[in-house]
Amino acid sequence: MRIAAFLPELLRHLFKKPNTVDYPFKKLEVPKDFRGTPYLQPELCIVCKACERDCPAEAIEITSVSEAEKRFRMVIHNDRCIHCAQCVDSCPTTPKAMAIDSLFELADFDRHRLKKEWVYVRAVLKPKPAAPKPDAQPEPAPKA
Amino acid sequence: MAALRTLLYILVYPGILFLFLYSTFCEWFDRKAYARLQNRMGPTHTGRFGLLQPIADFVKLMSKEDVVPNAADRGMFNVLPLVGLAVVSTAALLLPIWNFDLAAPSVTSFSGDIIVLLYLLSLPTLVMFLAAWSSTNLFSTVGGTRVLTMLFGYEVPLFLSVLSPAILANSWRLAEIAAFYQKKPLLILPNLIGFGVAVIAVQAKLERTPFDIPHAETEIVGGTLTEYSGKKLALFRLMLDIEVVVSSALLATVFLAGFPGGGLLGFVQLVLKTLFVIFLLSLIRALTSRIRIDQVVSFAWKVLAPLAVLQLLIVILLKGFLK
Amino acid sequence: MKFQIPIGPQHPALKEPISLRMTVEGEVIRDADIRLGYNHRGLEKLAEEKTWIQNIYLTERICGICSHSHATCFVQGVEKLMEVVPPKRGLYIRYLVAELERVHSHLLWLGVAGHEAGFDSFFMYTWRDREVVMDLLEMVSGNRVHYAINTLGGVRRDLDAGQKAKILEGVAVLRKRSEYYFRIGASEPSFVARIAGVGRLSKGQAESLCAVGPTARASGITRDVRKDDPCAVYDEMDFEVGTADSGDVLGRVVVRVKELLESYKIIEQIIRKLPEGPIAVRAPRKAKPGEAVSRYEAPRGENMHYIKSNGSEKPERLKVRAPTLANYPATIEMLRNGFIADIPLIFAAIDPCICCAERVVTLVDVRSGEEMAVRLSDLRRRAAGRGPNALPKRNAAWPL
Amino acid sequence: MSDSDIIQGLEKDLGGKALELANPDRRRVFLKVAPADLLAVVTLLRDRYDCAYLATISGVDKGETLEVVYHFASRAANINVRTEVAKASPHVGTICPVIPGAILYERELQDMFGLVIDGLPDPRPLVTPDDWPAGSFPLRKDWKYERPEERIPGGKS
Repeated sequence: MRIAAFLPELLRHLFKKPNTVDYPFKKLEVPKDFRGTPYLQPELCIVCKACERDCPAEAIEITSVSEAEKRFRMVIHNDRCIHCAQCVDSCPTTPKAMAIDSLFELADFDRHRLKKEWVYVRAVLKPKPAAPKPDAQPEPAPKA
Repeated sequence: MAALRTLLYILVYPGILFLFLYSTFCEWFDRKAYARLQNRMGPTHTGRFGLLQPIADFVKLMSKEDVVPNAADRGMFNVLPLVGLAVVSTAALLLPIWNFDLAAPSVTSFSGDIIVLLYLLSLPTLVMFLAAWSSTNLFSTVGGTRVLTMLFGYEVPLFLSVLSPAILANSWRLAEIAAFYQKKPLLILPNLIGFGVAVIAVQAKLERTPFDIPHAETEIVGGTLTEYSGKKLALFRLMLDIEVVVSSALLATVFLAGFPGGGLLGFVQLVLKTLFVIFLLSLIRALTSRIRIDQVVSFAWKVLAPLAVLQLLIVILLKGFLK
Repeated sequence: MKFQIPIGPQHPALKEPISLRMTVEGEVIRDADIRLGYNHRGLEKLAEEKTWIQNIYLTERICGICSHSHATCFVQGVEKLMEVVPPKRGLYIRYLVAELERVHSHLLWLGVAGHEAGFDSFFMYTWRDREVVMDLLEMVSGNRVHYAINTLGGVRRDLDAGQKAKILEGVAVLRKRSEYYFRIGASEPSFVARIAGVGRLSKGQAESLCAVGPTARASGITRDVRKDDPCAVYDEMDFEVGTADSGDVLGRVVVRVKELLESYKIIEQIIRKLPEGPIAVRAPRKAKPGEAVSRYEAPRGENMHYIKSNGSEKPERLKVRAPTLANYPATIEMLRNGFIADIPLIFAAIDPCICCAERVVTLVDVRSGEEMAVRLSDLRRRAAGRGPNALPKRNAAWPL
Repeated sequence: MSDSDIIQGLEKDLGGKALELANPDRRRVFLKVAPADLLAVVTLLRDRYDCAYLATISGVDKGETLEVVYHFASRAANINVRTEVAKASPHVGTICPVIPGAILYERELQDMFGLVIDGLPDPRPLVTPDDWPAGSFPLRKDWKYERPEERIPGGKS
């Protein structure tokens, strides 16, 4: 047992740069595969609703705006989202309609402003063998 | 003229105003040093280098809601922060910083002022205990009993070790003790054991790690000050800050030859020497973990007290030898 | 004079709400009682309403610190029910994350132990170095806390060569630091004086009170699911179960540091032996009717999930046993005849994760929590109105 | 001790008491006994099969009956003892005299499933709040939680 065993370590750091990141003023870079905020690329979405079904937080909501036009509305409730990226995994299209970016500073004073909304026309599923069969019937519709 | 000078002395330097500013600066220094020792930043963004952070904390606390528990002894509860602040400010006036005349004793510098100062420094501990007791909170009560238990441990070693240099200097007056060591700087060396003991005892008096037992927040929440909030808490914190300054200035006077050189040079010496002592206190704080109350008392009596007695013995022998 | 000290539900030593009630005489604890239920989220009930896929993320949220452990435990069981065998590479990555998580959890615990003992410098330094492993986890999985790397039939992310090199680098740094902390922890006198001989639990007591994890291993019981019930990867690894015989808080520190060093060994072996191939296979959406018991050695001790399936997309019953709950009876035993000053240390020494231990009643879930702005004056009025006619928590009378 | 050793040993030791005995997976043994035999079986497991460690107790609502599963673990295997009682009179004897560490799990079962554990040394509720309505047991299948509609302050929706 030594008296003051920690002393050299402490003194060594006295004149070193602090290890703290001065966060809001300086920011660290996130790794390239960081799971940030999910978003939709509406031109690719075939409205199979796989993401809505698998989302553990019920943060994705797809409703039909107009049946005739095949127009749909998708809301991502970022106030509920748990950033697990399961929606990206579940998305059956290639390239994936659901994607995730590296934004992490989402805080807001109003939960309504956290909800992201897209209104779009369903994309036509290209007859590609690689894409697994989605849940919704992929009936081809004329693109607007 | 003398009256004006004394008024200036009480109100501005080294009185209330200076004490307030300097104690907040010392708190900043303590926090910054502690943080840097831990590889952290410490206060950074309020004022340059975060210098204004303690003042900002003080102002913020002053503006917070002040809650008095129903079960508390209202009178005691309310008056104690002021008493504590008054006591430590009075103690600060006794420090031989600027307004003293070596030849003639005055109100603030007289033979025996070292004893008065030591007793005035004991009072904040009692104030803390009474504050804890009168707030009747269970955690405060436990904290209060711990305050007193610790007092029995460190008080004797502190007195013994602080009085040793006075014995060597053959004076009970702080200004004369400082002047003695200014003349014979080499005699500071024999007092080093006493200095060590005194630093540790002051650490205990100030209730800082490893002796932060009375307000160990992981055990008994806020301990002594659990029920205090708002202005009263701000005043208590100011009291503790001033106590840090006064204790370190006392150690600097007695062990490090005081602050000679009149107004400006004396001020520089005051800053340097107190900051040195405060740095030592921060270092101890960073270096150790909190110990148990029984360990404090046994450490004080088994290690500190014998060392203090040894110091006394060295001083007495040395005094005989010098004659 | 005997009186009762309430530790919690809100207390600086507890990072989560739980109520410990200490009957003390002076500074000595004579009796202790424990009261749970402040942190219930109804996970077991909720799990019955979610699909197997959704439940992975739900179980991951049982605990913040050992998030991977519950998800892995659940996935192991469900894979058995679905008769899916994940590919080797997937399993290796899954348990690589598991060991990285163990490292992060133990480093975190070391810091907390330092903090509870009032040794804040130790706390700051261990947590600074913990950032290394947090960054590794973020790099591998894409998030610092909820890794979400498990999926039914494997893992979701692959490792590339650069990541492998970075992990090895980070582990080398961490090993050096851990050895240093071990030396400090075992030689800083004020720290050792605080933790040696505190919170003693004999081997017999640990056995009869069903203690798990480092708490049990510090009392000389060599029980470790990684050795006793090796799943998939651990029987191919060379490692030892760290134990200590002293049965006190110092022993628990020693066990955890030993485990840290063993984890570094395992991580290096996993990286070296990482086989080529796919990382996941497709899993069906439905599991066959049946039941499975899945065990996993989380950083705090053994996790056990009992999963019952009725052939649908959702589980019939998911029983989660987190290690902290198993250690509570032992904690009460350890607290008896200790000092008040030792409460935070003893309680922290089981590495309590209260949200793990409590997960049963459905009270409020994320969505139903109706928010509103409450003014301070309202709060005060409510508190005053609560007064004598409100129902207090049992035994919650203010002791003075 | 291998799985087959355990199965054979249990068959021999228990005789007619073992209503079901299965070994569906490596190191997993499932055993069913009558509620009356429970304490004897647990004592036997502890003394002869190194099962002093009770991992947990699960309750399962099977409609008319409640199933209680005691998960024991030894170094060799994980032995799960199950017993079934009618919902109408859900009485199970305590195993605390044999395994003191079972107390929290048994108290939890009382709260969650409305089982009555006879002879429990400390039968206070463990996890439910004090003002929890009597006779409502959250993990029974007939207990439903109605989720209130989500209301977000400050605006539309």
